Amino acid sequence: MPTSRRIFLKNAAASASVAALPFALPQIAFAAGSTTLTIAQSNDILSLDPANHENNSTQSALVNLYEYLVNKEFPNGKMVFTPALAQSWKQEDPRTWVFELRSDVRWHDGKPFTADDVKFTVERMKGNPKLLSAVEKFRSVEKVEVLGPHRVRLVTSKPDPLFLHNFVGNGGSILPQHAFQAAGSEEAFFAKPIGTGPYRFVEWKKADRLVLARNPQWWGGAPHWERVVIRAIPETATRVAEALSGGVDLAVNIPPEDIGRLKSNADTGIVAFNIARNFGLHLRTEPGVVTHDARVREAIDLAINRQELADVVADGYATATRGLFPPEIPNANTRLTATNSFNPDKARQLIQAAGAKGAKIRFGSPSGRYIKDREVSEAIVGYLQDVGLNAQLEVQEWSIYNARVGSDSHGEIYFWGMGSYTDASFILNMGSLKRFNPHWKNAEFERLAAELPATTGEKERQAIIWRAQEIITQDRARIGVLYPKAIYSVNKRVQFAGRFDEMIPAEQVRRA
Amino acid sequence: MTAAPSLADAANAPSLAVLQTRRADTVLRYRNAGVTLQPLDGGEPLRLVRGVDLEVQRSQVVALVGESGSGKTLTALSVLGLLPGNARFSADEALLNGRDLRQLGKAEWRRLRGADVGMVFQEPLSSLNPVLTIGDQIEEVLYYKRQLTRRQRRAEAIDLLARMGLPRPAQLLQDYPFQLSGGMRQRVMLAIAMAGEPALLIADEPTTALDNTVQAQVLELMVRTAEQSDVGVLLITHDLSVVAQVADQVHVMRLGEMVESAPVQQLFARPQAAYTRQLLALAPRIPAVVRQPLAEAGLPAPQAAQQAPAILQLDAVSKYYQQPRAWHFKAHKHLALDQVSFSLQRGRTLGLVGESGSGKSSLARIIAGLAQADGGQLRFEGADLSDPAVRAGASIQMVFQDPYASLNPRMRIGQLITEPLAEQPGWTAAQLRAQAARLLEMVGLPASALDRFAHELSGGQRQRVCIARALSVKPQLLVCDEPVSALDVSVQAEILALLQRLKKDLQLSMVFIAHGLESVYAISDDIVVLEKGRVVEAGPRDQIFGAPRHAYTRSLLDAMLDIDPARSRFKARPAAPAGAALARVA
Amino acid sequence: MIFSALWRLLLQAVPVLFTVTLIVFALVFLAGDPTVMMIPDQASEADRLAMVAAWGLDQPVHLQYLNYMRNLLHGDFGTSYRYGSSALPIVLERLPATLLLAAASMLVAVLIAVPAGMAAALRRGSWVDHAVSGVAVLGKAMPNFWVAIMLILVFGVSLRWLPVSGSGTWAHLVMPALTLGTAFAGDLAKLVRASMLETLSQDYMRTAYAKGIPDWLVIGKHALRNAAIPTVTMTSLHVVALLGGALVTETIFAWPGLGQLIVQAINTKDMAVIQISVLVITAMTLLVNFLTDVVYRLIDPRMKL
Amino acid sequence: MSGVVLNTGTALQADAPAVAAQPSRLRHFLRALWRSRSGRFGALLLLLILLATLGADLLPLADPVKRHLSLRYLPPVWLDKGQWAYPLGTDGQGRDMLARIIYGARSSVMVGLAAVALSGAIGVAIGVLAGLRGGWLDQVLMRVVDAILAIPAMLFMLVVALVAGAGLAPLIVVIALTNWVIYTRIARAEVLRVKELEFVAAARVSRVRSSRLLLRHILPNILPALVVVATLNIGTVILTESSLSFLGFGIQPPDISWGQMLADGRQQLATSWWISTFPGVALTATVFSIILLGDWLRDYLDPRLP
Repeated sequence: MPTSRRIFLKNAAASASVAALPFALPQIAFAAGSTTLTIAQSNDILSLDPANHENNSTQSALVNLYEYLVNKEFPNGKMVFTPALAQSWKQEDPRTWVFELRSDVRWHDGKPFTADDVKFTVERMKGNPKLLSAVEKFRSVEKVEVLGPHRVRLVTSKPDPLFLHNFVGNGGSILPQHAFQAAGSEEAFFAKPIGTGPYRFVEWKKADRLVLARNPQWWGGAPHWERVVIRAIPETATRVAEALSGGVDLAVNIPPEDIGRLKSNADTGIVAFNIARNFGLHLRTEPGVVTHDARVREAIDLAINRQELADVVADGYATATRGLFPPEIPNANTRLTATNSFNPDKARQLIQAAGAKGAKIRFGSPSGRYIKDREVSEAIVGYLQDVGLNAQLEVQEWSIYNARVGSDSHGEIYFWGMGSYTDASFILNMGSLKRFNPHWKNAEFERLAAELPATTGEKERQAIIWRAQEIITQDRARIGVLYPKAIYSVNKRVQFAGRFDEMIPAEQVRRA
Repeated sequence: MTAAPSLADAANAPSLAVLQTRRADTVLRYRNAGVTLQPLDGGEPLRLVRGVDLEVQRSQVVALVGESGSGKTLTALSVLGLLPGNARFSADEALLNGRDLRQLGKAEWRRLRGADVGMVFQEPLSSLNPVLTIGDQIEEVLYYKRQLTRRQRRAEAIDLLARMGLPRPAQLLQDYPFQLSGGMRQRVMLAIAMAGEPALLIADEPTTALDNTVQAQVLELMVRTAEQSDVGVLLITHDLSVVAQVADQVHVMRLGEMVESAPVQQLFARPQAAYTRQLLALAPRIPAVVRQPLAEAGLPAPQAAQQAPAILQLDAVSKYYQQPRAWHFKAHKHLALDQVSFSLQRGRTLGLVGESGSGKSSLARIIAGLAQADGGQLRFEGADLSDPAVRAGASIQMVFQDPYASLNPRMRIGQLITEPLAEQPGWTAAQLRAQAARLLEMVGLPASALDRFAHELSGGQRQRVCIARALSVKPQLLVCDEPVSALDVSVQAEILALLQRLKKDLQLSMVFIAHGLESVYAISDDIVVLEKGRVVEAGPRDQIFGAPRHAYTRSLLDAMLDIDPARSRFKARPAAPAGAALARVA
Repeated sequence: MIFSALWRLLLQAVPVLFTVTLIVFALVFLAGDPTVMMIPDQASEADRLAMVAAWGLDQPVHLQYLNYMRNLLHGDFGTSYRYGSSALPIVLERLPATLLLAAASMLVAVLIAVPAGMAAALRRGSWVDHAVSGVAVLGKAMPNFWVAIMLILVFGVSLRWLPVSGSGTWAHLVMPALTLGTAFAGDLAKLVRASMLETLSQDYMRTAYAKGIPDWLVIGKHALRNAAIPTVTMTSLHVVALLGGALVTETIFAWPGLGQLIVQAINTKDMAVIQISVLVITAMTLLVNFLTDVVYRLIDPRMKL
Repeated sequence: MSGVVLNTGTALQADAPAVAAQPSRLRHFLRALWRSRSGRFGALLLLLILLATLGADLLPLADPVKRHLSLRYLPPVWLDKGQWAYPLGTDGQGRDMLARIIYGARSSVMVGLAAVALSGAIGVAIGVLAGLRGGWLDQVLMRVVDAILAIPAMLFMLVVALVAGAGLAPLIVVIALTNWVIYTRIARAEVLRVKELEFVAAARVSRVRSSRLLLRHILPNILPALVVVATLNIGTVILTESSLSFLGFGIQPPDISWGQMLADGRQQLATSWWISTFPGVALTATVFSIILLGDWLRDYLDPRLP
């Protein structure tokens, strides 16, 4: 009890000092000519702890502060791992990996980066089940052995074909062991965190901005920007207005209808690029509902004009598909395309045959969670009505919607976007599938799911994963609809192409 | 006048001397003055006041008398230029202190107010700014009207308050109006009005909101101030006894017109206009003969109480009021009734007398069953009223003070009257309606009133409806709580007469409460005098009025103002022609 | 006197705050399992259950509440699901921005509404009166966020006079304060007008005029002070509403105040943050009410503390 | 000012039994309404809106939910590229704005009326109960009311919405559950006031049944204050719906509401201004007329309210 009171007092004091911060004199910092890069995100940064958030945009900011052992790159639409803090790595046997670390890396406080930090990062995750990344990262790791200051060996409990994925993305950022010990508590460390990245921490004002400054000691050379400011602007209209007025250099999540405005504005342009996301529909398959009949499910699949959705509803900023993963994702089944999938006449016949004409179909959709999600849903409902189904849209605010999916209380169809995954084996993860489609059962699929963990050969793995995607699509437990693109507004004074993983490393944004 | 109050003596002596030495100096003269109102919603202009001739001299008290709607207040406001924005003033002549009121600009009006004319309003609490100190409210006049320095202002304010007979004047400057009693507030108002050393003081019903004993003091102060400071007073009132006591000249107004103007004694002795005669005839009064102590007058001593059965008997009834003090666990207890005992015989009327705060109304509510006694016992025809069954069977009804508030504005008169009956089984709608018409007839209203709402009736008509409602269940006991004090004089008389008649016709027993002793005298057989929740004296009417034993009763009676100019306690006057004004109402 | 008033405040605050915790806890509990929002898609049901257990959400609801209250009384205000850190500082560090915005918008409203309302009352029935009343009603009738976006488009994008969003300088404060202030100014002007008219019709105003003192004194001293009482009440109600109610405006202008935090906390069912926010706001509300009483006492000697 | 009171009927003979007839209450009401400029304006505008709402099905309107993906972002007819078939233009899915605005009025007005009716019913029932009963029940109820009032309304609504969900019916519940406390407060205060009035005392002396006392004497007399508050509240609720729509908790498709159109169209305010401006104008006009009418009603019914 005394401790907790002290914590309370300390907290109170901290906030009092925030209150005392004087407000600076008015100055409108327009970016031109400045060495500051300002990025507008649509989400608040949730945490400076890279292992305790499940938020892509948070990580896209943190990649400037912390670094991974390896990076994922997508040259020519194919994923490869590239060296980062690890110079090289090799697999000694199916269960043992050895990383050679860079020796010229220093933390922001000047202390050298060593193998102990890798061991610390992995073991921290395994020791704290409350960390959100704990459900996905380092689960197969059995032990970490420090072989030298810049060499570390990791042993897994069983062969893990996705092992390297552990070292990229949320939870993969390497944290400094010494600084944690010096800070005394995790909270104290993350109040003023240090990493090895090109930019070091200056200030984080929640819901407002994360300010980073150049780390001149960075192993990759002097970073490009003096300062990086990452702002949270949840309201799209405001974000677009900031981009137009030059208040920010880069703005994410631009709706297609604003593209014209941004393009015609003298200072701004846009970039659009593929990302690791897909939109699909989950269909109920259990007895007692109208979509239990496979013909009805097929009719639904055939009724959707995906090309029109991509070209008109999404203004061309999406790719029509029946697939479950964009082709950049390892083991994505590229045979599942939308070509010739639209056939309303056949859909009508199937519905006639199934006796489902006029059947009521409740179609759940979120609103504003994904770009154009509700508009896509409204269009799909229209297609379903066109082929004789009495489809009814049920739009819900995201948190309510999410809870409905979680409690299996949605209607016959619901809309769900997926993203940021390791590879297409994700679909065979029965755990997550049970959450999203708890009543669907397929013997072959279950057999494949059981076989996969024991399968190590690249070819064999691919065969299983491709087949699994086919089964789901044939059964229409989930049917792919669109691969959306990301649209960023980019001020003409900077250049940025956008990344498939939606990270925004400031080093890849250059002055024009 | 044998029982002249001591406070008047001091005032009388100098006033005579002053009157003889001062010249008759006219401060206000109106000839053919009128006020026209343009209704806000754009109807026909209304001539609210017309043909008013007025003249006020220094040191003279001129009374403007009339009932509500007579235009007396508008006339007074016109002197200050404070008529409502949509009202127009016109006159052949309108002079205040030599200045023509018809041609004043805004700034001139402002200069005139306070300096040439001061005004005292009826309700002293609402007329004083609640959020400013007394000192502030006086001193701003001293600053703007007399350009006194800060120190002079303070000294002068203290002096003014002292002259108004207020204790501890220096401390009073720091006080707020809500901290003062009603009489003190009116003294403060007078101080404010006098602060600018005006030539004319206008007093609009200055004592109507005050208790009788306080009223006498304030009137006395006003008369003395007028004489000492040599100001003319324009007194607006509806109360003829006040007029008789303090006025020199009287103007009677009715429906915006001046009905009669005369020196006070002439008016009371030989009223010319029919309206004046009616007013004088209807004013309740107590025969002079009663005010003589019984023994002296040679009347027989009152007989012992008759042995008629008591319909209502109170035995040591007490009532506390819990003043909930916010967030204190114990509420403050305030004793409203302290061991009140009396009994009322069947067929008689008991008058409850006392000043505000004496517990009269609490007692009425307890008798009527609206409140519970905290101690003691009430018996109705011998049965304990605290027994719910007895209470339910007791035929007690009540008539309230405010006929505007005691009728549900959303019900028709017919429904209202028979509502108590509708609770009883066996009445059809047609029977109820017929009964309602009968009841209306009984109180002197036409059956056409059945389908009206209360707001469509005048105050007197409403009070008749209230009485009809009370009578609908054929009560044996009628509790009347100030039934006439909200009404105009003439209407008061009619309602009192109605009650008298009904009492006789229906053999009602009555508990009658009023702060106007005249109306209590007019209707009561027995009197109970209450002071601060205690019975100080009880007995037959003539005994109480004629030979009061308790000092409090005496002070109440002494505070009554004679409706006879010759008996003024404030003004020395030659004797009136004998017996002229002593018509009895009762 | 001030101590008894504070004691009263405390006596009033405790049951209210307790009821508030109960209501909010019940509602958030009824809203369902927060872990659904937290875990990644690839997590299995077992993972989710492990998380449920780790947060103690598997206990019966009344035990969860008792636990929460026990921790609360011991100064532990819970941990945010969303931020993964202690909830109290997360909420408290948002307070300054919210208070600043509330104060600024109140200032805007008072500066607009008091002169406008007074002018309307003093010139009752004139074009000034009609104009003030019309604009006041119009200001109230327009949705806040629409006004906000129009302001951004005009002053931020077209004219580029003001920064579009964010916080840090006085310039950032202007548009959000205008948005909130003008919305409230309409209501306030109507109230100032009404209470001014009410005051003007009082007997003591007639007394004041009868004194022949200058008009500005009659209005400025005698009338304004009395008319100020309802104005203070409404202004304090407005401040109270803003403490947690500027959700929309804060979101549009990316103003890092409590409102935004609350919207996000509600969207993620972040129980600890919702609870603390509501508690803090409720406490502030009670405090504002108390301060209002103090101001009353200063204006009106009849009021008792 | 007392002198202005025109009571010409109280002189001597006027108290004699002659009772003047007055026009019926409805006519008096309508006449007073017509005389007030703002009252008349508000009433007529509102009448127009209500007629359009009720008669929407009779009007030759396009289907408000029918999408024409080839006719997206059509401007209003008086602008370049405008079409007579879509007088107010189309939205991002090629739906007719005019039809959507007229049909959208239904949800907005419906939410306003239903939420106010529901919260009024709950609030008045509880307020009357608390005011009449007093004692501990009053204390407990008032503490709950205090607690809910201490939570900012919008915040409370969002928390309730988490449970109730979004959409027309849940929205009405959400608003009602937050809103009822206003009515409780007023109803209780009014009951306490009316309870002390002499006509209630008179009825009690006559041993009028308590149900009759409530229905005949108390309820009708607390009604004016409540009607005024409720009228103004309808406007507030309609605005609230738009704020909730902005935050994602409002009325959801396929139902249409102004708040939803306004919130959705805000993204296109700079590019296709008509998508959110017309619903905004409709909403503002409706709330405007409701407030005008409410203000007038207050003056007419209940001059005591501020």
